[in-house]
Amino acid sequence: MMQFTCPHCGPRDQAEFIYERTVDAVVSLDAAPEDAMKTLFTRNNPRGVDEEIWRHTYGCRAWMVIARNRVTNEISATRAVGPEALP
Amino acid sequence: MTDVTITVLPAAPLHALEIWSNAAPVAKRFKEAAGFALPAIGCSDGNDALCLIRYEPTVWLVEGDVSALPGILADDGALTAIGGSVVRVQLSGKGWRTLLMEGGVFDAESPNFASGCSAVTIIDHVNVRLHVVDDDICHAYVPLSYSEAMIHFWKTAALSLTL
Amino acid sequence: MINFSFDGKTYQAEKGDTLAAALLRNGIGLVGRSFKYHRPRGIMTAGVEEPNALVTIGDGGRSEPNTRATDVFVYEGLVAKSQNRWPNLSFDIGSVFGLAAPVLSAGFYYKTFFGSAKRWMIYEYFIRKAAGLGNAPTKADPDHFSQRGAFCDVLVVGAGPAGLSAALEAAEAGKRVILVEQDNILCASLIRDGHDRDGAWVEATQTRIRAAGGRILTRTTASGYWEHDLVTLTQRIAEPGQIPPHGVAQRLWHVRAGQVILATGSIERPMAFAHNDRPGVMLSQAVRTYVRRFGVVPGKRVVIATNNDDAYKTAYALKAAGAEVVAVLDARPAPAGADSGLPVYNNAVPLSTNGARHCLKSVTARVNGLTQSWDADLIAVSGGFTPVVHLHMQAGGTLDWNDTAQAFVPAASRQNVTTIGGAANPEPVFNVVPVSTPKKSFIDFQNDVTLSDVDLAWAEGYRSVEHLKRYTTLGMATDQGKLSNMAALGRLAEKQGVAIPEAGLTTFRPPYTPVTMGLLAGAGAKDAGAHVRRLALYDVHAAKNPIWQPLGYWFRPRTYPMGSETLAQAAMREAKAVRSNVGMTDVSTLAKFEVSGPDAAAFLEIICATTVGKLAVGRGRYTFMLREDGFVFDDGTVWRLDENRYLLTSSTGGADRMATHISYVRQYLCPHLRVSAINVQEHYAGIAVAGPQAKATLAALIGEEPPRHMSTVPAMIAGVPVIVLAASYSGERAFEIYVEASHAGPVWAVCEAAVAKQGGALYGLEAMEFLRIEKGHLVVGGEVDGRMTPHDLALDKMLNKAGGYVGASGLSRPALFETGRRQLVGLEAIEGNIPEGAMLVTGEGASPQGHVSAAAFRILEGGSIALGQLTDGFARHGEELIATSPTRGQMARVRVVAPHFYDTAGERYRD
Amino acid sequence: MSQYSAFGLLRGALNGQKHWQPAWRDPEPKSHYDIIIIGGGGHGLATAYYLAKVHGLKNIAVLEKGWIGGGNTGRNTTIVRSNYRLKPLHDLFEFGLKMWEHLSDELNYNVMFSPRGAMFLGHSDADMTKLAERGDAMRCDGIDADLMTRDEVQKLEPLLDMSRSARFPIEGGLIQRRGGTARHDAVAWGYARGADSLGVDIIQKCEVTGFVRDGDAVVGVETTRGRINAGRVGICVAGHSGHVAGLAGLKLPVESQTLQAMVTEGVKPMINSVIMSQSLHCYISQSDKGGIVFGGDPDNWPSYAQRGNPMVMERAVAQGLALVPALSRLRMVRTWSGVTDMSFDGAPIIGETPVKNLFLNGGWCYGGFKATPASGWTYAHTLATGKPHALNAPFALDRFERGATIDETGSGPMPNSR
Repeated sequence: MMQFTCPHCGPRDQAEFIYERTVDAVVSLDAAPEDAMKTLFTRNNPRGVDEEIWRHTYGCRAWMVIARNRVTNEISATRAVGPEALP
Repeated sequence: MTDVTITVLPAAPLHALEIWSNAAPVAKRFKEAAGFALPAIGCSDGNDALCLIRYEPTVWLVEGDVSALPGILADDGALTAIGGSVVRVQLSGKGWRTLLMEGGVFDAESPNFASGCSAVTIIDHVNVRLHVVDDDICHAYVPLSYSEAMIHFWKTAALSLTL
Repeated sequence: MINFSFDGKTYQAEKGDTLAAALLRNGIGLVGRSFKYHRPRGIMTAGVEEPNALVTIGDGGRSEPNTRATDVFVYEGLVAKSQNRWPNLSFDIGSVFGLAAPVLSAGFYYKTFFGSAKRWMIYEYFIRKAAGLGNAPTKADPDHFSQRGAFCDVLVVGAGPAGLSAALEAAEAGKRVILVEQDNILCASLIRDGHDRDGAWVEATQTRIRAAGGRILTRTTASGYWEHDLVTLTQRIAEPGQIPPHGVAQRLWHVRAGQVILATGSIERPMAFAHNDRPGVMLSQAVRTYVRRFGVVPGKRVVIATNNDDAYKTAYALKAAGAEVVAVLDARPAPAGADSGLPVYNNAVPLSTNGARHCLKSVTARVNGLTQSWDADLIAVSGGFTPVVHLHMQAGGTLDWNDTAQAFVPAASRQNVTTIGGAANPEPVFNVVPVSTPKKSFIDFQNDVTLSDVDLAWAEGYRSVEHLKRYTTLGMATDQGKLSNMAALGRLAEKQGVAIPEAGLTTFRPPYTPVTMGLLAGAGAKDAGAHVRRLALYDVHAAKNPIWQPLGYWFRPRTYPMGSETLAQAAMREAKAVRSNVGMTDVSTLAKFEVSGPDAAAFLEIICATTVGKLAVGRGRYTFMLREDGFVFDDGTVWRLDENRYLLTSSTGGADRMATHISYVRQYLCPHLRVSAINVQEHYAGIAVAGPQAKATLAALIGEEPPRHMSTVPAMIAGVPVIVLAASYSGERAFEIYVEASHAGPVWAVCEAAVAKQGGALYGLEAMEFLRIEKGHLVVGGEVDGRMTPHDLALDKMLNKAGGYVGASGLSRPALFETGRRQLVGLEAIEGNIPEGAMLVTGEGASPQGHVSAAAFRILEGGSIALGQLTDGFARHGEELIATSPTRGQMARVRVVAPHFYDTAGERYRD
Repeated sequence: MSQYSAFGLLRGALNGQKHWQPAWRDPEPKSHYDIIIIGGGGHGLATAYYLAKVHGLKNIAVLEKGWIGGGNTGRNTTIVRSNYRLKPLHDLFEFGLKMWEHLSDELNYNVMFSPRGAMFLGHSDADMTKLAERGDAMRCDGIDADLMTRDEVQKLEPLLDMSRSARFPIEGGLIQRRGGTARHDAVAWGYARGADSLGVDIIQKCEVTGFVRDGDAVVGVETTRGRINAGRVGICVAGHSGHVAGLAGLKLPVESQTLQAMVTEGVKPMINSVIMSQSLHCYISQSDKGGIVFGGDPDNWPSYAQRGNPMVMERAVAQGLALVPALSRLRMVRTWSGVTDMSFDGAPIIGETPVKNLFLNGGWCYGGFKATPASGWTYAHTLATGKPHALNAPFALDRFERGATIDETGSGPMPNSR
């Protein structure tokens, strides 16, 4: 059970978060069909750091990108995504 | 036995206020009209007539009279009624912090989680919004469908809190 | 005095005794039987590493098999039973396995018992019966288990002198401190060893820690070290088998620590010599613990075998307690204890023990190359010390080899953890290579693994340490190798001709000591962690005694039987009421989203695969949603309530998934849109009123002309504002009334009265299912099974031609348009009733070409009908097939038809 | 290879079991093999065995990074069954199940396949219909499946909570009587011993670090023990497929996730079959040593950490205890976890890759162990002939971009929603 630092709420238990997908798997709405399927159906899946999208589902419900090492679980960066918000 | 009492508060009109654009001007308009600022995330502000608790980056939970808000929001946000989906539970007495640690993953025992603070977390599989009213009272906003289970859990846990 | 029983006989214990201490106090040396050979075993240790003295404690649903007698404190009425023996502990038939030991070598079972799988199961039956240790309870557990979260700056594991001091320092520095100790007292080692720090110091230090806000938990074991400095603690509130206060037996703590200090000490090692598993062979520090802490002297004539200084303290303690130390066998060449007044032999290692009637009688040793024996009833052994590095390793740490201690000690860690005290600095020892006969020299006592088993595994090529472990079962007993791993590593290194650190290590995995399953389950043991979701109108329904039906975590009324009606009769009556008059049902669980803002329509045209933008205010329409891969994953309706405000409904079962999807698209893909999409699933309770008389019923309720089909109006019912949607799932003219859940009761009551006045009925999910099947409406989880495209479901004509919706790209893939895809069809029985879930085949023995996704009967006319998926089904209308269910012995002859059986023209929606 | 038998053990009793030879050799890698299999797990070793046994190929190597059977072969819950709803899946797994029934004799190594029955419990009428549908699909394709009444379930597993007031009341079940459990390590060791005796080189502590290319074809591998040339190379490293395929520049429809399992202290027999559930996600069986083996959902986030986490474990235990309350006072003695290849439709991938001479066997999600013989057989066929066997043809890598996914649960391309 990891601990993530939510850009909005601070350090919170992983139990409050749900993993969505990696950033390399985001299919943008305007992608060409072939690119979209390539994006949807392949992953870098590195044995190392990757950028993952998590949602603080049971917290502030915001989405974020977390750079995490899949072997050590070390988190090197977290950034908020989503609509601009007041501080 | 420990010092915590679990009380269901009567249903109240609650709204979700969301701002999608021009947040700073909206905040300015709000402060001018309401007399207090839109609270930061993890905080609440307000008075007996109108209280806002911010649980999300762009959404505030509003308790009280919302009649002035649509005018303030104009085309930069919306107000949506959500009161039916929530049961408000009051946890009173010194033991509320310990009670919230039962089945919990949020640090409700932290001295930083003080009066006027808010947080959303998961307790015994239930998504609960918390609002510290004062050192002896915490309000929990529990999803209606899970409220029966949550209250039962709290009442059972309260019996063995000091063991 | 405290009364307890062991194998049916009552004994007395002193306050503070462990069961092991109490058994020794009563002269009981034989406590258990080993796993494989059923060898007689006694008490070897005084701690959680005990491999031998396993007993079942307690009665009924509270009984705990395999409890270490060294890890349970006696309470009044404690009931203990020995295990893995028949008919009794001192005479155990199973000990014949010991006679067969030469055949039952490591891994013997891989080399025999051939033949068919069925034949193996016969052998297996006997192997299973002989294996296992205690018996599991057969009753449900009467107690509860608590789970609690906690946060601290410093977590100190182990309240020996080092841990206690560290906790004090941190607490008085203003940090939030938790100190845990698996024993029921702090600093028990001070009592065992004697020290300038005494009980008063322990008491005063505890008081200061508590005064500084620190939390001290005894009978609490740090059992798992997980990610990001999360440590799980298991706290015994009651002892095993004991009736707990408030019914809470144990508590599981999830502690997130800023820093973890491990002061976990070390575990003494046994030595390998023949018959080193006999009752009467005990670890040296354990002997000292029984003498000094419990006042029990486990032997009168004692041999000490050691490779270090520590065991001399045991000799002194025994002497002081009146026992005779007949020999101190010191493996070291130098005369370390020459002036000790003890009979010390250097260059001396034990070779074997002899015994009779499960008692130790004598010890034989090799002293300076010569064999010598002593009569003795106890041998206290110290083979050195193994630091408890489990948590350090679980945290992802590495180890260094400390040659003087012949032990691994903690090195680097990637988490915020440090090790202090004996666990970091074990006592120096002299390395002893076992010299005695390997066959009877046990290293894993519980699993009966000997040095010769290690040798055999090596000879057969199982040379990696993991292969060795798995082939011999070494380290896989309830003690997980706490006593055995180092001995095995030593042997392996010797075979490999390398130093121990190069021989490799098996992984340290949680838990440190075994954890009660009920504790892991916590409150979830009662409901699988899946709380029932309760309808806003639960009480209203419950008063009518419906048959309930689970739907996800919800429970919804399936039917409301009257009198002696069966489920099927009640559901058919309810469905007929809808077809011929008016019915009413609770549809509150449907997913609902209120979507507002200038970009609401644009947003909905991304979520929905159908057009939304052209919808006029006050109008609604059917819609469906695609996954990114182009398959239909949900459907529902979309309503334009106001210029910039829409209501989107979708399926109950997909509600959470849809909420996430909507949030992802809104927040991640379209952060620029001026839209707010709020989940109002639970805000609104929903009541559907359907049937030819629905319009009249509703008109009376709202006092105005009800909206036409697929229109919506705001209205008042019972003085409560509601939203009325004219939508139909049943195929009849129908309305859905949405009301804020907290006011749903009065609205339901008024509606129910109005329906009753019309002579209508309440209906549940079963009738709803009949109605929608007859009408040919889809259900998510049924026809919409995640493998069907809009084309497969004949929804393609509704697709938004402009594209732009989620899933449009996925739909472009070639295989989705090849022949051979399953397609939605209707099925009409020619003969027999169509079984739901049955396979569609062309004849007996043919592989299925589809299946029945939902089956029902025509409500007014009768006759078995169904919806199904059939390979290339669109082109097969009129074909005859068999719907067969071999598992139920049911079969029907069916004709493939269009998937609509009722009012195909939709005339009943028109006024 | 010395033949294993009861007689051999008796003979050993007289000589101190000293006559046994190593179960497999420890050869130095040669400079060239006709076929190299990367990964010495059950699947890789089985593939090598069938390449030698069935296809008569002799110059084969299995390269293993660590010790054979050390990946998911040695970390699963040992369940063997073929009770899948979709035809390509149940055909493949059934082919394997038939092989399991004779595997001990085939290998002269007791893999302890114990067909004690694999049972899915149903907790509602809707569950029972879904189970019937699955059973009917199997039965129509000649695979055994039987619906069970409540009474039959209770008779088989008396410790299940059969009360009507249970949160997930038991309405019945679907049993595949030929399903059961096997001894996981023995499968790897048995195939290794068999393959070795047919001349296959099993090379441990030999990690593949890269591929040797000649134009668009793979012609060998770089390893920690030097370059080894090969005619064909088969990747067989489920859990790490993404990593190894990545060395050849391939991106796969696979995400690696942790799947954990656990075992309790041993107790006398209490669970007779393999208990699974249509509504809950836990698997319960009892090992021959007496431990109750428990498995649950994968972690649902990517990981190569080979370490479990308490949240997922506690959820699986809660579900198990809701079904079998008598497990409450047993103690969990060990947890472990494996890294699984979660494919994007839940089904395995066996076949060609876009790179010439390079083949892939992976994407087994959490269901690979039971497929070991079938996986080895079909992959051996594919590697020997360059073309898929009829049974693995539907499991081609290109099915994702084509739209021909085999989605048993219908939950789509996100492995975490499976």
